[in-house]
Amino acid sequence: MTLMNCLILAFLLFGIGVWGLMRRRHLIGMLISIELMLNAANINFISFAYFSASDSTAGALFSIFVIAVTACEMAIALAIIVSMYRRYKSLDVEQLRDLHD
Amino acid sequence: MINDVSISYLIFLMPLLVFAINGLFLGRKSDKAAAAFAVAGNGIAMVSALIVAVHYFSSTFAPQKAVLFDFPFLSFAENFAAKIGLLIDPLSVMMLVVVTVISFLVNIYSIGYMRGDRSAGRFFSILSLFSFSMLGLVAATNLFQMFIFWELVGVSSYLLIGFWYHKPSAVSASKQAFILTRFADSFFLLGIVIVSYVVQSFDFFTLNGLTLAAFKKETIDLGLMVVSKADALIIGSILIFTGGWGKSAMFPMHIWLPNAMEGPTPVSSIIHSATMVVAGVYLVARLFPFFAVCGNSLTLIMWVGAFTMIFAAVIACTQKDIKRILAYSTLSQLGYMMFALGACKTGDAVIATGWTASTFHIFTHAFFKCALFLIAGSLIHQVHTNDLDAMGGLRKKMPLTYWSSLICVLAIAGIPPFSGFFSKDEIILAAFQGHHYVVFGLAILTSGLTTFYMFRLFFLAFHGAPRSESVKQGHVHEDFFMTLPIVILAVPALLSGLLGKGIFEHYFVPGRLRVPQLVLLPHAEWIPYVAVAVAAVALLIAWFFYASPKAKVERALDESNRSALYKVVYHKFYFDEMYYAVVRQFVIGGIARVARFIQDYIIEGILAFCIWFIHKLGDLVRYAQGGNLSFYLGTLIIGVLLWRFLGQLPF
Amino acid sequence: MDTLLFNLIWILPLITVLACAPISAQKETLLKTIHATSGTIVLLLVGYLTYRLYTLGVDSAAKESAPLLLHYYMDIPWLHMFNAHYIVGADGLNMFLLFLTAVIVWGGILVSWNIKGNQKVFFALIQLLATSVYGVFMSMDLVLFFVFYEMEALCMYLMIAGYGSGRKDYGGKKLTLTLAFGSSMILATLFGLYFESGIYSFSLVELSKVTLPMDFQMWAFPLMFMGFAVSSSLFPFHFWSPDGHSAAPTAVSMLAAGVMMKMGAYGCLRVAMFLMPEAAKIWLPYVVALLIFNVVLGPFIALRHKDLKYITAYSSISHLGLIFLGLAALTPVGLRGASLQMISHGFLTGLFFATIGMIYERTHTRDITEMGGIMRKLPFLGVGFVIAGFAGLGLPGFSGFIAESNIFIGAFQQDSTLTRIVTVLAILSITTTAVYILQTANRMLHGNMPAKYETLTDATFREKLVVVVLVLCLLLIGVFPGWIADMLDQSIAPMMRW
Amino acid sequence: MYIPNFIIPDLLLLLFPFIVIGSRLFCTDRSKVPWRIANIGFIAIFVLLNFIPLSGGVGRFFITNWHIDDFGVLMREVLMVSAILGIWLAKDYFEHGGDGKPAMHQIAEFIGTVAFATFGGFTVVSACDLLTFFLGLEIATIPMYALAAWNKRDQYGSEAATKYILMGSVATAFELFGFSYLYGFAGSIHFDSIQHAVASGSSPLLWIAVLFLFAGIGFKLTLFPFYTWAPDVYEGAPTPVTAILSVTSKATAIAFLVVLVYGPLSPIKEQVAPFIALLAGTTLFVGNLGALKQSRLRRFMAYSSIAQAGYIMVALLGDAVMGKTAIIYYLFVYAISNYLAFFIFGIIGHHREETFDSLRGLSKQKPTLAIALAVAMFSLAGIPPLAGFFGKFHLFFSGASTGHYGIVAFAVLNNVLALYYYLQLIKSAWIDDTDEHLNPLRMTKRQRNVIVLLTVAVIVLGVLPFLSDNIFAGFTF
Repeated sequence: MTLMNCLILAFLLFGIGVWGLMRRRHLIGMLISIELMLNAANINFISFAYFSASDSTAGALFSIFVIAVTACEMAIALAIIVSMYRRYKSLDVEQLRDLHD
Repeated sequence: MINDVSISYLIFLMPLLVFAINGLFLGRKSDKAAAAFAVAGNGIAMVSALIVAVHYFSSTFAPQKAVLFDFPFLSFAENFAAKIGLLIDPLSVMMLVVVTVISFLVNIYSIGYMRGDRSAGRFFSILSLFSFSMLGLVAATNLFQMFIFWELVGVSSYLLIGFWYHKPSAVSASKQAFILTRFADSFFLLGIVIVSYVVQSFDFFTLNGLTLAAFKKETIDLGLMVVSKADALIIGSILIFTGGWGKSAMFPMHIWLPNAMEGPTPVSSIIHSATMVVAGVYLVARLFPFFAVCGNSLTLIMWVGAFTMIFAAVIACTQKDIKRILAYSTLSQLGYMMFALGACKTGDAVIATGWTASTFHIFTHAFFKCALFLIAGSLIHQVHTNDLDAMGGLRKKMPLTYWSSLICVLAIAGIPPFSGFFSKDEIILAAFQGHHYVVFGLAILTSGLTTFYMFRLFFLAFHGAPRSESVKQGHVHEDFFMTLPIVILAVPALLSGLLGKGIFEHYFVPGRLRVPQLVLLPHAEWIPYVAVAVAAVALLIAWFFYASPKAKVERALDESNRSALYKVVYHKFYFDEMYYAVVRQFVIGGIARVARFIQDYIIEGILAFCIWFIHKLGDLVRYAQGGNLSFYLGTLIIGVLLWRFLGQLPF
Repeated sequence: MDTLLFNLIWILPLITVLACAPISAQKETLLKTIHATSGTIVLLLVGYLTYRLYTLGVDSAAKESAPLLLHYYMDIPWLHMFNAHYIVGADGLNMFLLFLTAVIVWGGILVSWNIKGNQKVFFALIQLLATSVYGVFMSMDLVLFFVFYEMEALCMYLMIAGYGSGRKDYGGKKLTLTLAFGSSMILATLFGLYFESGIYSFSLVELSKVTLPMDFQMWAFPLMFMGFAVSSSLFPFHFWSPDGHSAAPTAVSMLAAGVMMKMGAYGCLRVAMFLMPEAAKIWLPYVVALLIFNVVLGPFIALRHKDLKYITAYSSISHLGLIFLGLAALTPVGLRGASLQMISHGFLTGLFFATIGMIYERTHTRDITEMGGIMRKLPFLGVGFVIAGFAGLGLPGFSGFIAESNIFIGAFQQDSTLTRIVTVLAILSITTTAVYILQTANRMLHGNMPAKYETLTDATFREKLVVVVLVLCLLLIGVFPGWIADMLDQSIAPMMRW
Repeated sequence: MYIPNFIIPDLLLLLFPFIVIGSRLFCTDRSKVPWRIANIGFIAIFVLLNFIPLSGGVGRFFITNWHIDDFGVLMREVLMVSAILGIWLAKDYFEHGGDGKPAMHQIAEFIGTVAFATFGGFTVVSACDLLTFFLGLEIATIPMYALAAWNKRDQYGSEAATKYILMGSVATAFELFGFSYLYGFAGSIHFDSIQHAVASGSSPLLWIAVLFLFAGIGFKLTLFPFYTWAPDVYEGAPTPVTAILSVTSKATAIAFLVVLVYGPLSPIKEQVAPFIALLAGTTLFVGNLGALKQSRLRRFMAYSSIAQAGYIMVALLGDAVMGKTAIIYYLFVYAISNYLAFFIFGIIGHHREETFDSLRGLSKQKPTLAIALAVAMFSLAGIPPLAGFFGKFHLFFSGASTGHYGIVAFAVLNNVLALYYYLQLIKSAWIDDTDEHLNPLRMTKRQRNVIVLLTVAVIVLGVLPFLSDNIFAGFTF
């Protein structure tokens, strides 16, 4: 278990997140993909902090903050999605076509 | 030498004053006042011109050149400046007198002629502008001044020919006159630019003193070709002559002159006698030594003149419009003057008989041609038509006019002792002395033709039975203001030859000209007899056809069963039509179409394409904004990859 | 004292606008009177200053403005960030151009007396336009210069859009955008000037003391020259002017053709050629080739047009081509001719558009084929138009002839083959000019008059005043060119740096 | 030097939302109290900011990571201006609109959210480590999501908000990813140490970090091709929110870039420069192209603001002093011109739908409004003597100062394109004649005053030297 492995893991996670983002048509699914990407970043922080970083507390601290921030971000996201669900009675992104050129 | 210059100012100031005052104020108020003022002004100008002339010729100073005044106008470099001045030498003094006298008389005539015309005031004002411009041209001390007044002459002729601007024919005639002369002037200007660039001066003294030898060495790039400065001078001289070519309506730029008959008759008479058309001849005469040194440009001038002479005379024989006949006769006479100047060149030597003769002919021709036009004018005024068909039998009705026109006709026909004889004789002599025998023959022939068509006109107009109602009913009478100038002019038409000959022989001495290798040749005594004999024969023919008891005037006049040749001649060799077709439609129209095409389709097209292209790009961008969230998210990823590869990031 | 007055020239119009701001738009007469008065005052002011400058002569020019011989010189720090100063001053050239502007503005105000629409805004815009033009002709600092130079785009479009006729939007956009395109080219090079000169200054005077690196000049000069040339409608950037003019109201046409199009040529001379003489020497002989379109084909295009304003626009194009011919000559006479042409063509085309506008107000058409014989009903305007025409075809006695003869003689002294060819063509093309001008005058004024024009009335006093003043200006230069030529020579001499 | 009182405005602003929102406990929805408090408070903070001497003094607080330099102060001023104008603009939407009913509700919360977003901006400019930096960015962004969705009932609003937050979170993820690599590369989150690390040598890690950082911030700054959310969100969100988005969030984002580029990444600025130039060029070009054929006002403004972002990027090519000066100055004038435009659109939008056609015949009905519109548009297009021109002049000047004439020339030529579509707008106001189907326009006193004030500001700010001089004087380092 080396730094490189962790980085690769994180990168894969990030990639999966991106892929899911592309593939998903369901808003909640997309939110989860985004979560994956954010957590990939977290893994990076942790692993850098654990293996290489000179000031290792910062990484850990960072990841905790990230979790917090992500939480409220998601809260707002869900709120918005709920309000949107009221309109469309579904969570399919394909319906979000009213605003366009 | 004249010691008070102030008089000479008057010559120019008065007409200018008349122009200004009449044009701005008097013209609108009352025609009578305008007319009176015009006559007075031009009278003063004439008197002062005569005074200057008398002073000059009586002074021992004559015939040297002198510059009475020379105001700086515009300076281009050290001692390379354009000036406005008055040059005094026999030639210019003669012209000053001629111009002022003629314009004075024409002004008097116009009182009668323009009576009752709505805008007589405007007429008088422009007429004075006309004579002012011509005077300025005559007095020019340098090419630049000459060009300035040259243009002014052109524009005032435009205004006068198109005076009746509601007549479309008049308007188009004036336009044609202006544009054709303008066309020639553009070459004139080019010539001035080239010559002044080479010589670094506009001054006639400098130009007339030139020798090409100094300019052989350096070369000059004329755009299309690189030539030595000497050749550039020769080209320049020809270009300058082109100005005169157009102004004097030499073939093929002659067509505007007959058409200019659309203007009021006084205008025609002043144009033809003193102010406009002789300007070309005057230009060549003024720059004669310059032309003389400039290679063969004189020979060109000679041939142009000679051809125009015969060409116009032939046409004149067939015309019926009285004013057109006179117009073509003017062309032919101008041809005389031109070729007389040209004929001075024999090989490298230069004989100056032609120069004297030409200037002399300007002098004599002015009077009788002016008179003839005024006569034509009064005939038209009485008969209300230009057509010879409708005239005839006017001898009884208008005796004074009759006799004075007889004098003038004899004068132009070159019958001694009338003025025309002396000058024309000199010219023919010049041709002979210059060993230009072809031109010599043509000249003799043309003098015969001249006599023929002038007497044809004379007989048809005055003799025979009246052919028009107004003559029959006898409304015809002689208007005082219109007859007076005619009678006055008849006198110089008769005498100016006899008296003038002496003056010209003495003062217009070729020796005074600064011309290289000037040779003097003896007279050929037999020439006058030949000329007169030919003229007499022509006179008899004319009499036989149109005046003799058994002449079939009607048959001579009717147009049917004419030979094709006659028709061609009668239609002036279809020159107007050709001009219209070729120049108007093909050249100007063609280039204009092409230019418009380039503008409207090529340039605007490219512009439109650019705009279209930008808009297409815009549509592309907007097309991406489909509103599809997945696609938007995709752009984030694409963006990262894109910049990874395009961003020139070093990894 | 004079210096303060000098600054008033561009401040006064602004003050007028501010003074009129509170007045309600209903009080039209009051507003117009105020604007007319201020226009007159500025005109008198400029006239006085011109006279002063003439009497003072060269030797009293400001020392610190060397090598230029500037009077009324004033230098105040302005924007420290890029060391831009408020530098104004004038030599003969500027002064005459200012005078021209003053006359045209004054005329424009009088001509558009009863224009349709919100007059308050319109006259305010005219004054702003005037400010910008005055500013251009007096500012000696490039930032200041550019600010004034591009200001006009702001007013032009609004005036054309709000008060024009015909294809307003198209014409206005074409004009504004093309001009903006030109000025953006200039702007791009301004930065280059600042940084490449190594002295980090925008002051013309300072910049003229250093020689810019050659490789910079080689790309900067054409960019800047063409940028300026755009507004003087040099081929291939001439396309804006016909459509723009035809869409614009009379006053705007007068200002645009009379003054604004000179700003470009002035910039070419005062900025591009003055600061980058070495490159100018190399490039200009080739620029001449473009003039074949302007000078030779322009008149022919005018020949094929029926709309008075198009005809005039193309005549302006050809006349402005002559300015560039004079510039490209790179000889004192040529430059003097170019400057004279700027001034003379200003008055000339001002007169043209003024008369056309007045005639259009009466006949409600600009199509010459629909007119005819109106000389009988409108003698004054007819004569005015004919005079403009004659001045346009370079009749001696009017300023046009003086300018053209200077340009021709000057251009012929430049012995590059191309220049020679173009000069010869230009001289020969005076015929074409005559053709279209006479054709226009004849079709419009002469011949038979349609019955519908029987009711036309001739010019009012106000209009007559404008026409007379413009004609007098034309005559003044045409008959007494000497003193103007001298003053121009003095101001051109320091700019002969090649 | 240690100057604690520099922190006062920040603390006030931090307290502020709680006060305003808290005031709702004691007063009704309709009451004016929160609005008054907000108004006074914001202006007070702005005034306080002006007392901080621009002398490069730096104070350190809390976890020693809060530093206030003069760039920070000026950015704060920009943000405050934006906030003040924003709530002024929003005010009318909380009163009865065209149809009698208010368009938006809960002004107190609205103001509070705006205050939070502004505070986020404050945080970004005073951060000196990645964490604070990240937090600041989030504090600035998350309220924006809420604001975009302010009208729960509004269908477009919720769609816009959804798009915004989804893409926003992804962008955050990118950015965070970038941060993580940067941390990995430097081994520390402190800017100083990062700077040292970068100076000592670069590695792929660093460049991946840079790439992701630019991607993430490119989203907020609407750089090409990350701008795709902007048109939709700008159009969907309520007008005042759009205005705040286009100024505050852009200002925050550009501040972020400035801090980054002139801070930690300054050693490799030379290598990044071409990348920045490329971003700038593509962005402003695409933004201009997109705006060419728009018919709806706010979408149009979206594209124009995209282009503006591109122009701002040009300034980043210059060195620190010029770049910062130019950006600050430009943000000032951009904020003013933009808000002027949005105020006018607000008035239009109150009575008509926000399209070009609603502007028809404006010059006939409301000349003042038409002139103000023209001024705003010309200022945005960068026509002298309006402030916008001098702003752009600063930007290009800064870009050219390091010899990037190519991109400068390209940007300058794009101005013509920009002018074209701004003219489209002016055309419909000045040329097209009115049709009577349009409802008449009414202006409240406040609106008129604000519009006049802003118009005058746009006209004089550029010409009067004091503004740019003060900013310039500020940068003594």
